[in-house]
Amino acid sequence: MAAELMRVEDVSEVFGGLKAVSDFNFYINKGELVGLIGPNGAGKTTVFNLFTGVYQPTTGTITFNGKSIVGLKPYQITQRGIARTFQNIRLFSELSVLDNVKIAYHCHVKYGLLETVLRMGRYFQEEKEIEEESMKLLSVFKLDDKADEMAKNLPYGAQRRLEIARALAAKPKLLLLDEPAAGMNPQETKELMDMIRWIRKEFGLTVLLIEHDMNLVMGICERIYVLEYGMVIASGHPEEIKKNPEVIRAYLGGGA
Amino acid sequence: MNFSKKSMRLAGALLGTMLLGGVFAGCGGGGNEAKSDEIKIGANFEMTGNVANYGNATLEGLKLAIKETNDAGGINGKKIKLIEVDNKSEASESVNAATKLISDDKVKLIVGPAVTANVIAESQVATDSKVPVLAPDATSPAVTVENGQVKDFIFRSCFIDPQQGDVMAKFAVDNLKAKTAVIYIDNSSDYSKSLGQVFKEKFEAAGGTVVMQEAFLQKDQDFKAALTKIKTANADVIFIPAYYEEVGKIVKQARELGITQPLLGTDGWDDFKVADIAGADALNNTFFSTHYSDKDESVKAFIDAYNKEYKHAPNVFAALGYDAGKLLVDAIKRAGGDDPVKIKDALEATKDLQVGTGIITMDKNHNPIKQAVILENKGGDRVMVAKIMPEAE
Amino acid sequence: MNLLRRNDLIMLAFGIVVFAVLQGLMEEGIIGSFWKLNLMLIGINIIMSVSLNLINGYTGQFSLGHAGFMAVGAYVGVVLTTNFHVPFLGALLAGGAAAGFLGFLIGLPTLRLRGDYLAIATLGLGEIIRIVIMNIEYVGGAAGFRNIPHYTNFAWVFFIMLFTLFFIKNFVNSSHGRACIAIRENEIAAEAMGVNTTKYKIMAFTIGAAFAGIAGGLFAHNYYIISPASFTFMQSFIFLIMVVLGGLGSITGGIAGAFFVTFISAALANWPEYRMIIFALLLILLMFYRPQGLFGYVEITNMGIFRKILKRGGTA
Amino acid sequence: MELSQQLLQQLINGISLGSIYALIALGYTMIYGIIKLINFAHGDIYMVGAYVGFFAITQAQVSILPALLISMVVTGLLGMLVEKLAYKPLRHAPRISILITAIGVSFFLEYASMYFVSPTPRTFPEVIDNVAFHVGDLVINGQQLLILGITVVLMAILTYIVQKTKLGKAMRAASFDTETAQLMGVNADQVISFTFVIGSSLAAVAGVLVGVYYNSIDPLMGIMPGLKAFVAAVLGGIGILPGAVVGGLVLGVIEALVSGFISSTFRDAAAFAILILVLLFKPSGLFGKNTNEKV
Repeated sequence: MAAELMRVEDVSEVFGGLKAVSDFNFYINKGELVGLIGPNGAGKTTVFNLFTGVYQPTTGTITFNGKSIVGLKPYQITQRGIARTFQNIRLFSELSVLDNVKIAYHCHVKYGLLETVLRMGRYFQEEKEIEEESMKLLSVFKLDDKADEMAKNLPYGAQRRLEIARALAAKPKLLLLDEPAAGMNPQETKELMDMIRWIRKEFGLTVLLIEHDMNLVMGICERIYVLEYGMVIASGHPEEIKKNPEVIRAYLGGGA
Repeated sequence: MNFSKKSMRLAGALLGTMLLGGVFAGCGGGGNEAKSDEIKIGANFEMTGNVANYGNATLEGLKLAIKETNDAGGINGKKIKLIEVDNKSEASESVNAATKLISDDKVKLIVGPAVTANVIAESQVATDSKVPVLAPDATSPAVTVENGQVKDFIFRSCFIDPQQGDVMAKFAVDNLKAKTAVIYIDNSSDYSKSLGQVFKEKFEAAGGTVVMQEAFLQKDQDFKAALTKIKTANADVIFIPAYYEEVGKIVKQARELGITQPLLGTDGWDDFKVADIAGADALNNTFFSTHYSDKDESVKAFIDAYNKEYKHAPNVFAALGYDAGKLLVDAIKRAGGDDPVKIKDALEATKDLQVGTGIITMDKNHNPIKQAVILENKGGDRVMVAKIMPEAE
Repeated sequence: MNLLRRNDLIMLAFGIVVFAVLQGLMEEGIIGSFWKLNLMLIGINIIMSVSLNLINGYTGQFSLGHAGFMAVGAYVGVVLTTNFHVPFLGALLAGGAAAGFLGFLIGLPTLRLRGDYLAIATLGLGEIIRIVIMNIEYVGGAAGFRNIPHYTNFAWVFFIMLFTLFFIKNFVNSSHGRACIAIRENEIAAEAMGVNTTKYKIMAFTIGAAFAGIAGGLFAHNYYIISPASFTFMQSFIFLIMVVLGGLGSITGGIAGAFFVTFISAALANWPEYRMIIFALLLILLMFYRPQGLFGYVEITNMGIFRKILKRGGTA
Repeated sequence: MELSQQLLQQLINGISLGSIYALIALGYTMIYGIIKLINFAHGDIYMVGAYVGFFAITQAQVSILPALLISMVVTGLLGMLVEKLAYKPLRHAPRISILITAIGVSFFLEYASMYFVSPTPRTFPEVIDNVAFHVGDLVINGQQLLILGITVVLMAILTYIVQKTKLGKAMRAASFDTETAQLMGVNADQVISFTFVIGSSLAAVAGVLVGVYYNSIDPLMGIMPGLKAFVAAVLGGIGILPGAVVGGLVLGVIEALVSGFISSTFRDAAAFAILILVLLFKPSGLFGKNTNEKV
C-alpha cells in the first residue's frame, strides 16, 4: 500500500505582504487519515483553500494523483476527486436536505441539456440513480427521515453531518474536513469520530481533517501536522506529536 | 415547506379571484350596449408616459368641442359620449387601447393618439374593424398614406409635414436670405425626423446648403454639448423642428452659448411655455410655422371659450384637438347616424368647414387642406409674418 | 420511474384543455378582442417572466436587462419576416437565437459581477441595446419599424408559452438546474461541489435571453409596429416586478406574476389617471404582506389537490 | 472656434451637467451605504423637491434661499416618511422585495404628482440672475459655477459629518453591521431615518437648482437623472461621498464629449458602456476597495 495520493512542496501564500502559509511541505497516502492542527490563525483553513483552488499558491507545487492541480478552479479540483466541508457551514440552506446531496452528484451526471429539457435518453435512469444513492447516503448519516426538510431548519449537528454527506456525494478520493466537530458536545463529537472512521473504511477514502482540539485528533488520526504562524512546526505520529516540545509550547504558550 | 397552509390558500384564492375576474370582465364587454340616445366616441391618447403633456392637451381641446356640442343639444338629439383610454405613450399600448375601445366599448370613431407612431400602430386594428380614426395632430404623411395607398379609415385634421417643411425652407431662403443651415432634430420623433428631411430637400433645392445635422432625444435636459458643436458651423439659420418642451430649453441654452443666428421651428413650437422657459430676450429672432395666429379674429372665439373652460390659454395641441372635435361633429351630423362606415364617408366629403383654427377641406389623401402661418417672436410678442394658403391639388 | 413522464402528459393535457376552452370562448365572442389581446399579452409576459425567473430566481443573478433581449428578438424577427419573407417560426427561432447569442456574449464578462453591480450593469446593457437599435435607420430608428405582418395569434402564443414552461421546468428539475440553484444558494459551496459556476450562470443567462427573444418576436408580430420605446428599462422593471410578485424561483409564481400585472394593467384601463397610482400601491402592499411573492419557492404542483392528482415519483 | 477651444467648452458643459448628477448621487450613495438599497425613488424625491421649491417661489412668493430651505425640509420629511412607511417594515425581508417596493414608491410619486400637478411641464421663475462670463470664445454661466460650488461645499460638509461627528460614526457603524451597531448602543432606526432626511434634502437642493438652471420641471424629470446619479455613485464606488461627486463629474464630461464629438444619440449608451468597463476592471468603482468573501 502506501501509494501517495497528494504531495505538496514548498507552498507559500502571501496576502499583501503577510505570509499566511510559508514553505509548507506535506504528503498524504491513499487510505490515510491525517490531522492538521494548530492554534487559531495558524493558517489551517488557508491550507484547505490552497488545496481546493479557492486560493492559488504564491509559490510551490501541489500534485494530486500524480498531476499538478495548481491553477485549477475549485470545481475542476472537485472533479479530480477532492471534496471538502467548511468551517462555517455552507449548506444550500433554502433547499431540501435531499437536494443538497443531489447537487453534489453534479459532476458525475452525463445527460446533456437536450436530454434534460425533452426528458429522454439517460435522464430518467440517471435521475433515479442519483435519488437512490442520495437516499442511501442520507441514511448512513441518519438524515433519511429529514430528506424533505429545508437544510436551514436542521439542528446544528445534523447540518454538520449533512455537509459531510454532501461532500461524499461528489465521490471524492480525498475528503477534507474543516473542523467537523466544532460546536458539538462530547457525545456528538465521539459519534462523529466513529462515523468518520466508518465512512473511511466503507468508501475507501483518504481523509484530511482540521481540528482545533488536539485530544480529538490524537484519538483518530494516523499522522498529524502541526501548524503555527503558517509554518509546520512538527509532524509525525500522535505519540511523537504529544511529546514534541514545540507543540507543547505552541499550545500552552509561554517560553518553553 | 416553511409556508403555512394558510398563506398558500391565500395565494390560491387570490389567483382564483383574478382568473374569475378576468372571465367576468371579459363578458362585461357584451353588456355595455350603447344607449340609443348617445353616440360613443373613443379617445385614445397619451395620458401617461413620455409625451403625456401632448396627449392630455389635445384631449382637453377635444373635450371642449364635444362639450359645446352636447350643451347645444347634441347631434339630432343624441349626446356624444367620449370614452378615454390611455396608451402610456407607447405604440403597442396604443393597439391595446384601440382594441378595447372598439371591442369593449363599441365606439363609432376613434380620435387620437397625438403622436404619429401611435396612430400608425392602431391603424390596422381600426381598419380591420371598419372604425374610422381621426388623428388630430399627427403630421407625418405615413399616417394616412402608406406605399402610395390611402388608408381607407384613417383621417387627420391637421396639415402634413411636407407642407410645413416646404414653407419654412422657402421662408429661410426668400425672407432670411439664408445660404447655409444647420438642422437639429429630435431623433425620437417621426415628426421631427420627417420635417428635417423635407426641410433639407427643399432648402437645398432652393440653392442653400445644409452644413450640419445634429440630433437629440425626447426628455433631454442639457443641449449644450451639441449646441457647442452647432455653434462651430456658423450657419445662417438653425432649423429645429421639435416640440415646445425641448425647444424652450434649446433656445435658452443656445443663446447662453452665444448663438445669435435666427432659429426656425414648426408647429411644435406653438406653446407659451417656450417663451416662459427660454425668456423673451432669448426668443427674439426666432420664427416658426403653425396653424393659426392668436391675433386672428376667427380664432378668438375658440381661445375665449378655452380660457373660460380651463382657466389657461390653449396651446397648439389643444387647438388641434378642438378642430378634430368640430370635424367629427360635422361628419356625424352629415352621416345622419352613428354608422362608422357612413361617418367615414362623411369625413371624406368634408368641405369648407369652419373649425377653431381655420377652414378645412379634406383632400383625397384624407389630409385637410388648411392654411399655415409663420409667426415671429419679437419682444415677448408673436407677430404674423406670413400666411400661406396651400394650393388645392 | 415513468411517473415523471406521466405527470408531464397530465400537465400537457391540462394545458390543451385550457387552450381549447379559451379558444372556444374567443371564437364564440364571449371573450372580446380586448381581453383576447390581453390574454395574448399575458402569454407573452409569462414567457418573459418565467425566463427572467431562470436568471433571477433560480440562478440568483440579478438581471435588469430583460427588455433589451426582448428587443433583439423582436427586431431580428420582424426584419426577417418583413424584409426577407422568412416563415414566422423560423423568424421566431432566429430572434431567440440572436438574443441568446447576445446574452452569451454579454454574460461572459458581466456575470463576474455580483448583486447590485450586476443589476446596474445589465440595466446599462439593456439600454445600450435599445439605443443602438434606435440609431439604426434600417429598422426605423426611434420612430419604430412599421408594416409588420400580423402573424401572432393565440395558438402561437399559447403553445410557445407551454413549450417554454416545459423547457424551464425540466431544466430546473435536472442536474443542470440544481447547479444553477446551488449558485443562488451559495456560490462558494457550489463551486466546491464541482459546479462550474461561470458556465451555469452563462447557461442560465443565455437560455433566459433566448426565450426573451422568442417572446419579443411574438410581441412584435402582434402589433404591426414596434419601437425602441417599448423596450426601456422601465419595461425590464415591469418584468422584474412580475417575477418578484409571483415568487422568485417558482414557475407557478412567474405565471401568476405575469397574469397579475398584465391583468391589473388592463383592468384599470378605464381609469387612466389612477391606473399607475393604484398599481404602485398594490405593488407596495403586496410586498408588505408577501415579501417572498405570491408563491415563494413553492410550485402549485406541490400544493394539496395537485399533489393528489400528480402522484410524485420517489420521495420528492 | 478651434478644436481645443471646443474641447474646453465641452469640458465646461460636462462639468456643469456632471455637478447635477453629483449632487443627486451624494444622497443616493449615502442611502445605499447605510441600507444597501438601490433607492429607485430617489430620482422622484428630487422631482418632488423641485416642485416644492417651485410652489414656494410662485405661490408663497418667497425668494430662493427660503425656497431652498422649505424644499429641503419638506422633501427631507418625505424621505423619512417613505423610509418609515415603505422600507422599514421590510428591513428583514429579502433585499429584492425592498427593491420592488422602491420601484413601487417611485411609480407612486411620479404618477401621484402627475395627477396633482398635471403632466405639463412648469416653468421655473428666474430667481437667480444668470451672468455669463466670456473668456475668449468660452462661455461660463454663473449658475453653472453656483451648482458646482454648492455640490463641492455639500460634499465637504457631509464628509465632515460622516467622518468626524458622533452621528457620522453611528452611521458608519450601522452601515457596516446594523445588528452589531445596535448591540453597541447605536439607535439604528434613528440613524437610518436621519440618513434618509439628509439624502432626500440633498435631492431637494438638486431639484431646485436644476429647476432654476433649466427653467423647466415635470413629474417624470427624475427618472433619467436618478438613474444617472446611481450610475455616478457606482462609478465612484458606492457608499463613498467623494466617489459620488467624482463619478458624477466623470459621467457628465463623458456625456458632453460624446455629444460634442460623436453624437448625442449615443450619449447614454456611452455613459453605460463606461460604467460597465469600469465595473469589469475595478468592480468596486473608481474609489472603492475590493473585498473578497472569506471562505
